[in-house]
Amino acid sequence: MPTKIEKDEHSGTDTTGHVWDGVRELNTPLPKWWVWVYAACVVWGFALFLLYPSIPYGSGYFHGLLGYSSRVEAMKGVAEMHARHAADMDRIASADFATIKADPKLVATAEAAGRIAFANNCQPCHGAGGEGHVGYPALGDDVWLWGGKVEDIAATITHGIRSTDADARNSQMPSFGADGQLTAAQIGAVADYVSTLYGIATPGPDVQKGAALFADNCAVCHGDKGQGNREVGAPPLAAKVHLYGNDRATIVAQITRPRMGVMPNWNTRLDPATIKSLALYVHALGGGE
Amino acid sequence: MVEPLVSAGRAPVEYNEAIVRKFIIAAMFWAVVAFTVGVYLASELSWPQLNFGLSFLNFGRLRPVHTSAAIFAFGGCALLGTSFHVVQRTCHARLWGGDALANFIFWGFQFFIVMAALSYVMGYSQSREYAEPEWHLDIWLTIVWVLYLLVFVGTLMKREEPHIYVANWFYLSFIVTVAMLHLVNNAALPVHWAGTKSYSYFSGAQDALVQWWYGHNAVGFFLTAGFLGMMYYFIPKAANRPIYSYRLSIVHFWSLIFIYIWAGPHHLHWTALPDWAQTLGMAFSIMLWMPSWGGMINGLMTLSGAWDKLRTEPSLGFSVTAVGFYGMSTFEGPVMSIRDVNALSHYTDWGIGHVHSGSLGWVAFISFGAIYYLVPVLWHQKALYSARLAAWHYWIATLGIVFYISAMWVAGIMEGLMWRAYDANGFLQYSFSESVVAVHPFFVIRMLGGVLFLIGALMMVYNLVMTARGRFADAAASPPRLAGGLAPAVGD
Amino acid sequence: MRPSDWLVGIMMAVFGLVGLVLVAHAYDDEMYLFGACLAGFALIFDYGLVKAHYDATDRARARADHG
Amino acid sequence: MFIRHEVIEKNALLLLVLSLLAVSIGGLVEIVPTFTIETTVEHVKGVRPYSPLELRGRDIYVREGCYVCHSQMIRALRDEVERYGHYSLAAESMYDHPFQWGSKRIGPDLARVGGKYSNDWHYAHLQAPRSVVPESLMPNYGFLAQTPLDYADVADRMRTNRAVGVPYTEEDLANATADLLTQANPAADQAALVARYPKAIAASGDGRTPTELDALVAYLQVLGTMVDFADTSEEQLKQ
Repeated sequence: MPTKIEKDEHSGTDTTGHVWDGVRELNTPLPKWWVWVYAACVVWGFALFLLYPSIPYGSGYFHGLLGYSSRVEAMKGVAEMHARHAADMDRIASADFATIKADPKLVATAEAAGRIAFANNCQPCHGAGGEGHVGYPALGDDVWLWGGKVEDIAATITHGIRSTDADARNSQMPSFGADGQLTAAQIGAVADYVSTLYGIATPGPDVQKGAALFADNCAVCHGDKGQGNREVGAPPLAAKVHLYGNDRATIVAQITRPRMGVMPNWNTRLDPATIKSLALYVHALGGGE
Repeated sequence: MVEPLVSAGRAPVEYNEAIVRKFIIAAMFWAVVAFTVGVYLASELSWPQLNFGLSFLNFGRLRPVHTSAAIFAFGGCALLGTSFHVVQRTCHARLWGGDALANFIFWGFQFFIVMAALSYVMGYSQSREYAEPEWHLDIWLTIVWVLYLLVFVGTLMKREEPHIYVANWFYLSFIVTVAMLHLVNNAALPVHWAGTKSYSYFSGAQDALVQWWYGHNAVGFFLTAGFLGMMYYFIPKAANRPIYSYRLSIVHFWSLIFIYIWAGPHHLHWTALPDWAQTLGMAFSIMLWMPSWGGMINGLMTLSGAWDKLRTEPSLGFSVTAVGFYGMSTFEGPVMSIRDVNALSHYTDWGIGHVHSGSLGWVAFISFGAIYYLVPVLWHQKALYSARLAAWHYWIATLGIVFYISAMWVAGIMEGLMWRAYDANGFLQYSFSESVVAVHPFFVIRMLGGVLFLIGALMMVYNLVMTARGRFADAAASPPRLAGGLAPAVGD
Repeated sequence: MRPSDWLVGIMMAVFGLVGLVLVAHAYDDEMYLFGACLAGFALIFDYGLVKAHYDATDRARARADHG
Repeated sequence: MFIRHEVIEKNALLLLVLSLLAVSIGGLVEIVPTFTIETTVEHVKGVRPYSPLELRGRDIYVREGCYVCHSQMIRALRDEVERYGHYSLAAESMYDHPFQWGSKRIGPDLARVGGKYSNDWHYAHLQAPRSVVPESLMPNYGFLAQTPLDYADVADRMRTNRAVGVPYTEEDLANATADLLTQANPAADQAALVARYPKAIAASGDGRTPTELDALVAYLQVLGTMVDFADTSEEQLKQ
């Protein structure tokens, strides 16, 4: 095609003379501002290469004039934030709970530390307000499986329950049904009795038989009146506590092949001061002793 | 309409318009699919019960259906179709390779899309974002894509114009770069030669770098270079004005394709990717700003002297707004690639907002503009069925985008700020779940924005179906507006 | 028929056979589905090629008759 | 300058070749050195290949697209280190084919979720997330508990991983199925498994038919637990 350079009437600029399907091009020079901003960005880019770790070569890379490392900076940032509460947290770690509670400043720090530690770590099981879920005890009520004193709570958090920690709180409820210690009928009777402890309105016909079986088999952990035993974390059934449900089928299932929850030991993830703060926070949720 | 400059002194070429028509129909179909799935996913994030516990409806499996349908099915069909249209017209040559080959590319591509979508919902995914299909589908796509490249280059080589038009530079770089990215990123070893599961050749940090080298340049070449090619043809055609600056075309083309490739690591700031790679990613992203804007300048300035056409040419409103969104998101991108900004924005909904201002505002709008222009041309109609309906589509869709991206900005920045907030004692202020609760209203707004965008697309489909069938809604009501506005080249 | 039509037709036939082999040896549901669809796709595509060819010859004959 | 561009503009193949050249450079300069610079993957102790059950669990994690909502990457930022634990190392995902660093957190980061919650919690949460976390947006994955795990080809999967660089031994491969069944059954003796795969946590399966859920939980429970940071020097963490 012959190329014919023309002047565009509107802009007064020459065209390049090419035409494709009726489309032409103007030969406008590059906009000045565009060139300058582009150049400035390139200068900025090369300044970054100079200052920060950048150009790679075979076995290494240019480390930059600032000696920057994002990993080092991150740990500095963590240290900086820790410095804001380090003094308080050190004292929380070393003092006993009575001393901590007597110092409003320490209580305030522990409250802040405990609140966020709870939200980030405990909430998924125990709920945002410690209300608990099926299988995970409520922390805001007055019933405690392993003790509601702040020291007890701290020990539970530290070592966990049936966790891999050597000092974990550990107990096993026998599988009365699966291991053949009780027959299905006997389990039904015990369930009827436990239902009365739970205050279910219409106890079944075998309550008396169940009570006797309970005394022989269950009372050693759950107490003769179902008052529970914190030494072994046996729930006080008389306080209407149930982790998995209070309907008869769930009770039967629990006696037959019990489900037993696991709480991780937090000593591998949280430092002692945070665990103590957490214990104070949980203690203050409502049911602390 | 006669276009004397094109055909002056040359035999008319019988273009392969059938293949372009097919791709345009497919593009509209997949657009509706992509937007519908998007709305459903947005609803799942607002009301998780909508997952129904069904494996194939779960967010994790459905999300790739949405992204693939939007990027590859809708965007891909729009790109393949317009590239076949543009390359024929600007080369004054019929598509190289024969109709059977062109049809194979069309049906082979549709086959890929359908099989990929089915494989996602069935639970076969290699979990590489925007490259989820497993190895057997990757091979199939490679075959289709290489033949596409062959047809495109073949047509360029038999062209009757001495120069290759700038739109074709962009289309060509898009096709060849996507081939390169696809082949490297999908390097994987199948467990069994007739089994679907494979394991990536790369692992860990290297794998992350390869994937985001791919992922970022899927944006850079599929969603940017390819659609710039589209812009470089349809804006000057619809506006009937020359391209603003040939020199800018050259400089921004080569800068764009050279620099874009480097920017991948900005998706991996502060991660276990070494700092040096992060610096490269950030610096090149900043340098990329002006090369990206070169396209915007060329697009917008082409309209100088023809702004009045916006009132009469329905397609132009979409194209111009698209270039505006393109300018905005190619500024936002470099900003978000600055490591300190990225520390806040990454992993939040800001990123989702950013990609949607690009994909809805730029990619979808520039495609809508091209499609509104093309349908009367390809079906040889004198005008659109209804310019008013197109105007309604424009405003409803624009409102949808505004809802979407502003909701995501607020949600994203809020998430970023909540995650990093410290209290006076130097303890973190919020738990993760508090940020989940906080963004809920914005997720609902985002869903509504998506609904608006979907409604607009349905209006477009109706409008274009009627156009293709030769109906005219408001021809009697306002004949001059329609007659004057559209400049489809009919019968050339 | 143009040579390129033949090439595409033969290519599709090969893909169809590959699809059948995949179905025969399929290791999982997805590969079974893919193989079967590939074979079906190839069959329909090649059928379309044949149809397009005869449609074109019919059109040419009709034109010749009228002309 | 613009005159010479005509040469490219008039030659489709030249345009093709030069474009390909222009787009090759960036990738080469960035990707190749991550293989040649030795510190890219830190030399820390403890990272091991996934046990057969964990690997199958990981396949399910990949299949279900968990990465679209959960990252596995604690960035080197102070708030992330405080919230999720020690920043992630490249070494911790060096046997991940493919990586699962993610790009969006609709849910929290999972890089160190291993051991944070009990098995029971994971089973309950995966099947019905809102039963334990009312705020959650996560879909219910109850169907995983209903689906028996297909483990017939687990050794093949491990062999494929070995071909792309994961150092499974012949012994690992020979014991693949046995190890998988052991880990899925909490009543089984875990000693031999743990000797091969330290810190492997038994899932809470019923001891008869391993389910996909058992595999997924086993995988989640090992995430981020392999490296002992108390035993790691700062020098080792320099990249």
